[in-house]
Amino acid sequence: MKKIEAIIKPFKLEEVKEALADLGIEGMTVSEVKGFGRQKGHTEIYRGSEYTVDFLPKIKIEVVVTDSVLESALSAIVKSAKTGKIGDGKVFVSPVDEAIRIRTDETGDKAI
Amino acid sequence: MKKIEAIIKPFKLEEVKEALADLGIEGMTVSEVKGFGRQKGHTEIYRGSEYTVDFLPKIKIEVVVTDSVLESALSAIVKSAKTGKIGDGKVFVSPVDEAIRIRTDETGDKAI
Amino acid sequence: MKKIEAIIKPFKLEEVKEALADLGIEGMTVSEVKGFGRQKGHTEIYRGSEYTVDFLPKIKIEVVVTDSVLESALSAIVKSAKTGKIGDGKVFVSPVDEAIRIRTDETGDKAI
Amino acid sequence: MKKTTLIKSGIAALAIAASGLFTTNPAFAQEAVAVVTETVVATTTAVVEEAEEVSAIDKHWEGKTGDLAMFTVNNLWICIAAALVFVMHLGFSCVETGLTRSKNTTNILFKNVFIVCMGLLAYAAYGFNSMYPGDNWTIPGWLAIGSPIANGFGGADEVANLTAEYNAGYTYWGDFIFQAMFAATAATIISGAVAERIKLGPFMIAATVIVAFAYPITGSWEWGGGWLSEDFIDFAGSSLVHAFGGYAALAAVIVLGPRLGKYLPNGKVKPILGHSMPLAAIGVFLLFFGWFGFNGGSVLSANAPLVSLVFVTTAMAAAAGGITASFASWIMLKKPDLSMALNGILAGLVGITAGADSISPWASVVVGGIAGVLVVVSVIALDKIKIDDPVGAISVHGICGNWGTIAVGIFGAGSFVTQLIGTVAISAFAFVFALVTFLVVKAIFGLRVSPEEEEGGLDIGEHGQEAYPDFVPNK
Amino acid sequence: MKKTTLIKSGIAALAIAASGLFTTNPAFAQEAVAVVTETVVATTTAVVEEAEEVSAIDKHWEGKTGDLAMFTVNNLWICIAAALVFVMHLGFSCVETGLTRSKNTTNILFKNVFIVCMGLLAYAAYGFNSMYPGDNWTIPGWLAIGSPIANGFGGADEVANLTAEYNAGYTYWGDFIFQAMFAATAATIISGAVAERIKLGPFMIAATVIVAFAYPITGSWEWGGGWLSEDFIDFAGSSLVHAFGGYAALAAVIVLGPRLGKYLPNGKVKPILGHSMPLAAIGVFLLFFGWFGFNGGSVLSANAPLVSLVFVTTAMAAAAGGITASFASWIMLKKPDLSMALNGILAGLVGITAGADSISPWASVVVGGIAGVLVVVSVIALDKIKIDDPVGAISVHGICGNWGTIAVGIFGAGSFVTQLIGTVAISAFAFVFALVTFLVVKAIFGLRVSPEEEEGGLDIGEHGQEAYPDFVPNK
Amino acid sequence: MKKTTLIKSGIAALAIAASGLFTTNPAFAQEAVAVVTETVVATTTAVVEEAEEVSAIDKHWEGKTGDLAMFTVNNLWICIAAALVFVMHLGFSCVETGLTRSKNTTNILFKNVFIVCMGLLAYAAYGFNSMYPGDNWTIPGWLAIGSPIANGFGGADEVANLTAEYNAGYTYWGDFIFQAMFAATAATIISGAVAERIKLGPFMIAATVIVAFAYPITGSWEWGGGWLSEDFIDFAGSSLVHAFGGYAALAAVIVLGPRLGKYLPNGKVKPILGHSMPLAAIGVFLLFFGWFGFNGGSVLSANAPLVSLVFVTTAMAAAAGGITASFASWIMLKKPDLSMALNGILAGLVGITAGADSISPWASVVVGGIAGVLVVVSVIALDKIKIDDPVGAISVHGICGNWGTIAVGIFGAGSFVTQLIGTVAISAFAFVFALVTFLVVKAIFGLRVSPEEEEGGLDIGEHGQEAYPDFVPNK
Ligand SMILES: Nc1ncnc2c1ncn2[C@@H]1O[C@H](COP(=O)(O)OP(=O)(O)O)[C@@H](O)[C@H]1O
Ligand SMILES: Nc1ncnc2c1ncn2[C@@H]1O[C@H](COP(=O)(O)OP(=O)(O)O)[C@@H](O)[C@H]1O
Ligand SMILES: Nc1ncnc2c1ncn2[C@@H]1O[C@H](COP(=O)(O)OP(=O)(O)O)[C@@H](O)[C@H]1O
Repeated sequence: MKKIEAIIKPFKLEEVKEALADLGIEGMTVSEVKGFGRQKGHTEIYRGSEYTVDFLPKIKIEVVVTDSVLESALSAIVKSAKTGKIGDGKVFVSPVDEAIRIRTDETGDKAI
Repeated sequence: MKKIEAIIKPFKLEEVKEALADLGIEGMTVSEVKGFGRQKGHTEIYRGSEYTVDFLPKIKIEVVVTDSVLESALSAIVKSAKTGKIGDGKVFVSPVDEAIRIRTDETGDKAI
Repeated sequence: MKKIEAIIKPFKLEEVKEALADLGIEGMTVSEVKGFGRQKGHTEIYRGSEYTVDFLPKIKIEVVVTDSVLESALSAIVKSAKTGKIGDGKVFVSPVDEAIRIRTDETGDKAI
Repeated sequence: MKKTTLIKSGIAALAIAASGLFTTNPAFAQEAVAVVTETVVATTTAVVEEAEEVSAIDKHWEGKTGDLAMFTVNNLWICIAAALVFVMHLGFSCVETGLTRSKNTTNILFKNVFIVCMGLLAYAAYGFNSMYPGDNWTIPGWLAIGSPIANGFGGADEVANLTAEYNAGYTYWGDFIFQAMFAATAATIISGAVAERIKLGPFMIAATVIVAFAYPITGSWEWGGGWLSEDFIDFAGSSLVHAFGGYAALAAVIVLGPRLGKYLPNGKVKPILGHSMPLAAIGVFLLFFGWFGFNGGSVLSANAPLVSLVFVTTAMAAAAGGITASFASWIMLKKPDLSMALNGILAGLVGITAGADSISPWASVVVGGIAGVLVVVSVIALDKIKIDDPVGAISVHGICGNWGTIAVGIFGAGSFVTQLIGTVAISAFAFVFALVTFLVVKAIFGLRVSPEEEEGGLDIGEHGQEAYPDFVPNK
Repeated sequence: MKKTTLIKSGIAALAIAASGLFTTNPAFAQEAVAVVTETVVATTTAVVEEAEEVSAIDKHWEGKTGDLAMFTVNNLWICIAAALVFVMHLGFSCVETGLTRSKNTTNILFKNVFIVCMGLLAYAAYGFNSMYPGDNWTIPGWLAIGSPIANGFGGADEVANLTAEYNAGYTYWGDFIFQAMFAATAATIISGAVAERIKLGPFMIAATVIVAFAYPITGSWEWGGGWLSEDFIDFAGSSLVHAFGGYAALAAVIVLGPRLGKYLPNGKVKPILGHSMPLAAIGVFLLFFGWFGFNGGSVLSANAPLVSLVFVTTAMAAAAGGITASFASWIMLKKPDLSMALNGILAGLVGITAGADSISPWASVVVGGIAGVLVVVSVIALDKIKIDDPVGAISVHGICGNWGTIAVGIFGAGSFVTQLIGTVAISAFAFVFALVTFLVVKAIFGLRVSPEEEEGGLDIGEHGQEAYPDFVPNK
Repeated sequence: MKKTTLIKSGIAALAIAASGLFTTNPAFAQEAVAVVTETVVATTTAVVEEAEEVSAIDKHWEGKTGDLAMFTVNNLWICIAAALVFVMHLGFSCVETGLTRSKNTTNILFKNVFIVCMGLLAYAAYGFNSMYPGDNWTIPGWLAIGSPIANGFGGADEVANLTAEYNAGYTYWGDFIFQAMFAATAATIISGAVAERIKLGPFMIAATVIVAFAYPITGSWEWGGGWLSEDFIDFAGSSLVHAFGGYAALAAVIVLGPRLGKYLPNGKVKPILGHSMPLAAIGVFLLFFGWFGFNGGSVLSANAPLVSLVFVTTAMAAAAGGITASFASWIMLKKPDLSMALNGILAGLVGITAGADSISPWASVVVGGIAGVLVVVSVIALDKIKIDDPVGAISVHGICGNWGTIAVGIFGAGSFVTQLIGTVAISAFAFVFALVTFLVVKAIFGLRVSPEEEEGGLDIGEHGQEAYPDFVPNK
């Protein structure tokens, strides 16, 4: 079991979700985050003083998948989230030891 | 050390927190997320056009625990978060290598 | 590759970001969370009824780093986030298997 | 299925309210047009004739430019005051929305929009003529059956309705619009108290019944020349509008029960915080603003000494209520509670409403100041006895409405005993009528949303429409 | 580079609009002062002389205190009504902001602020005198070239402008301010329909051109004594203001295209939800409030029978529109849609505007009620043909403006055919003029922000200023 | 402990302000009632007698219906204008809330609620009679000690107070309520400038002292017949209200220091963004709306030529200020800054306030337009010298208040030198008085919240009440 965390551009959420759904991935969790990266923010002026908006709005998708679909999930995300422009975001994969479905107490791959 | 991530129904937060506190767990971090899962969203109409709200409001609880309390923490969460209805959410467990308490520089289990 | 998750006091974000930037760390993701810990909340009264605000506003910084900069990143965070007062927050380190830059498909350390 | 039945019932209720003169169901729009056409044509002809007959009105004023000017300024003030009272509905909407959770915001706004619209129509169709029956009492001094506003228009002699022959202070239309704006207020007060848990359809029906039938009854007792009109003094409605609304709200809350999770098994009260203090504050300021029309317009003319005195007593009582509630909450609750300060302003306003024209400015400070303390005590006390009123409507309008009425017997021109009798009678009637109405509606349709809907919020449950949907990825 | 050119053009346009009398470009402020000084000194002298000459006005009223009082109350009402119409601009701002996404909020507010300010100035500089040309028609009955307001002031005989010699209902200034507040409304209507995708600078130019030049033309046809002024009836502007704005908005939307992602390749419509229902509701209530000034002030005096009748018809139509739209959405869309109920109130208000003084109260309920259904149907229908109007401006102002005008031919004093001709002529002119204007502006400056900017929001793109920046760590 | 002392002091200050006539401390409510009763009974008797004596007023107007109508319309306008000025307090609340961070919202709203309430009471108790002393000067032309409003009521001859014998434009009460609404404005201006860091209790004390004692002093110089009343022209208070408030705010900000983190060690200015542009925009529109009462009411009658002229100049100056500030920020800061456009409208309004009745419309465009540029420059300049004013109050009210006053010496009927002397004297007095007040309050109670509280927000620190608590799980 692996957890995929994808930081993407907000307007790409719909596409990424569809791409994952197409793979039969039925669950994911989404949150609003602010990202700092190569896509440098922008300098703005408020009431005469300059400031830099370093952190740009991004969406974080978290999805836990079985090892078997990891690869296809990753490529689906990367493909659907790509615009080719700076700030497209990143995907991180990390190990998950266990998953439990609260409703049924199921664990392991069945719980995903 | 393990990190527990629990995605639960928002109104269950209070109960889950109490259940963890009863185990002597003194720290946790909570955030608002939107979840997509078996609990299919709902179809709504806005100004005449249909749309599906796929993502439902959920609460994510993150709590890092020592290996010794992992089991009891998991069952406390599952028990207190359960309603038996679809959309109850999931719990994921993943490894944590290190923890540091910023205030004191303590590390490891002492820092949790 | 490791993921550092730091839960800090909101007004420390700027300093922590600068400290990481000084190390050449170019990417991070930030979100608003609520924390529960030793820093007990506060008891307030609303329209005559007492209640406890258990969860205090915190900022979560997530940054994935190569193993080589892990130590320096950790100490930079701890140093810049510290006020010495209760509620300073915690830092957790966990393993990351893979990273992908969506824009370029680069993977591994190059993608961070 | 059930929903459709519900809607049909709502339409039926409205249709009855309109005495068959019009219908609001768009599905029947064509029929409606047909049904209405006859009446309309008749009244339209009347309008046209009026236009030609303008000379009759001119003749009426001939050589009396001073009187005409007085009549014109009087009537203008009644109209402007009506517009200010209208603003109070926006004030109520904001207060209610601000002091409740964001997941019920669309629902609260919808209810308020409905109440204003329905209130105006129902008052035209039935309330106005039954509240001011003239000699047409059904039970003399106690009850009159109204007739639609159209009667007053189509059939009437224009000079009699549109000049000082009708009233020195206003035309028939000025009279109607000012009173109609008041009418919906009672239901708006209920709306706040039952927020966050009541089913939309049943609320709409109950609110319609109360506004259309109950409000004009007590109204007629005092303002319509009924049994209270002799000695009882309720200038602008501390009892007739506010206590009426407050006690109807109390009945509704008793039938409905508290919000889930408000009163814990261990006997503790868990406050449910309002989601936007700016909205609550905007609402109170707008109510304060609108109250200048509510009280000032109740002079029923632009009479300079009285209108200006009423402006002063109204403002002073509001100010005093705001200050005493602030300090009361500061002392009793340790910290100055903005929501209490806001309730205090409203308490002062409700308190002075009965005696705004007969209480001296400094006495109005005392009346308002006491109201400000009363509201704080009352809000806390009601929570003790598990009466869950999210916005403090019962305390503000009910308790302070009683206080204000009685205060006229202490500081104003009224008799203590008469004032007491009047306010108790009005409050009791409102309570009983509302209790019966809500019990009946509950028996027929059910009154409360399911626990799931309550947890998820009525915005999704009743409307499928979040109030702040910006982070809702949807397709 | 380009931006600077743009700004310069904007300034140029404004400067022309002001006929060289003033300039708003701060860089030229000193020159401007110099340029203006002469005129100013002249007019100032006039003011001073007026002060001394007050006796002339006094003399005018000598022994006619009743007439003076009438004139005073009439003029006061026009002024207050102007202030109420001003509030409508706040109403529009709130509705537009509430029904769009938070990332475009600053931009929408800025556009509205600009429109009010520019509208007042442009109307003073050009519009007023070209809309009310008296005998100075360029093409008789069809077109007049205006002259700046200053003419009316500096050169005029004060008694003739500041007493009932000018008009029984108001002074020259009262006349101007009331009409000026109307003028900007047309552009505000457009602003809502083109929200979330139009470039700021080009919009400002197009809006200025339309308000300054197009609005007074159709206005002069009816209110200025032009070809429509004989039999056509448009009391307060269902056509001249609302349909005008609605059809100009339609042209703008056609030139501009829909928002990204609104109409999916599969033919489906993806709704883009408004971000704040409280803002939308506040806006509609304020519009309702302001409409008492819009319609009530259009009586052009404080005439008691008419003003009070207009208040009644206005309120009844709004209430009926709110109710029928609620039930229409409930039946057609399964759940009661707050945004439709709100649009319904506005529809009722627009609908009654043409006949508020000549339609009987119960007929006004029918007119408003039909408007409430019409707006729901129209909003849905426009989405079907991919006309993307985020706030429903075309339906509310265009369609219901037409309906309201025609309704005067059914329920009011007008002839059906004349009403139809009038509303079609005005709508068509507005549409064509706006179409040409937006096409020209598009050709010269471009009209639409880049897809990136649209995705990121115009607040950042055009203003570098988020509307709700609280979680923006910045240094 | 300390908090209790603080509250007691607050109460003491208020009690003094009220000259012992009433107290707002609910703990003492019973005593208060006792204390007040005597006065109240006396004045109540007066009210009753007045009611009986109405014939005296009737007699006064006998055979003068035209005059009565004029007096009635005049007085009505003063009352309505007072209500419009009241709306400005809501405007201020919204602007201040919108331009600051959400964690200080409850605190800002509470301060504004307090100021309005306290202002009305303090002005009644002391300010009114000391601002308009008639012949009762303590230091002739410079200082008068007031006496509570009750004097004016209980002891006075009603005919003299409630007819044109008092004033052709209003009754005693109309006079009072209009002036009282002005009074609190000064403190409201300060409130914005010191937002996000000042302790609540000390602010309340300082604000009370300034409103109760300082404002009437400068007010009496000009409007009360003092040393400035001969040649100096400040129609509605560019100096007496706005510059007064602006310079008092400047003193407060100097004593208080900037918000944490605003001025970085490296000399850079880090802007602290306001949390809600819609709130800021709503506030400015409401201020614009209320200003029609502020300036229009200052005609002190409904005089048709003057009221309508004032409406025009007010609107034109506001529009010009909005436009020039927009373009100034666009040119100087690269992008059009909404907060500057909003400040520009206010700047134009403040600028025209001194000469709204004596400056011609086109000159008012110049005055407003220059104010719009001035405010942009001033906001930037104040940040350069590290004067931290979150809402731009010092620039809008102070600088543009000065400009507006002087402008009367350029474009209006005034003399440049006299205007300069007047505005400098008033500003200097306000600055010094506020400086001393804030220094004394600081010495006794401390003025600034702890850095921890400032970081966490004053909502939690001072009130324990978040303004937007929806995602606060609480038990
Ligand atoms: N090392 C990292 N750890 C955590 N999040 C990161 C890291 N690097 C980038 N991110 C996230 O990814 C987003 C996109 O990164 P950026 O460098 O701007 O894009 P790109 O890689 O496409 O050029 C950032 O805004 C941030 O949220
Ligand atoms: N594979 C997954 N990865 C991440 N989050 C998931 C995953 N599956 C489910 N979730 C989260 O859990 C929530 C509940 O899942 P759902 O399938 O609706 O409930 P249940 O398992 O109780 O039927 C979802 O809304 C989503 O936030
Ligand atoms: N075991 C834990 N798991 C997850 N988050 C934690 C844990 N312990 C603490 N936290 C987070 O760290 C924050 C600071 O913890 P706290 O105990 O208050 O501070 P300190 O360690 O400085 O005394 C908490 O508010 C919470 O968000």
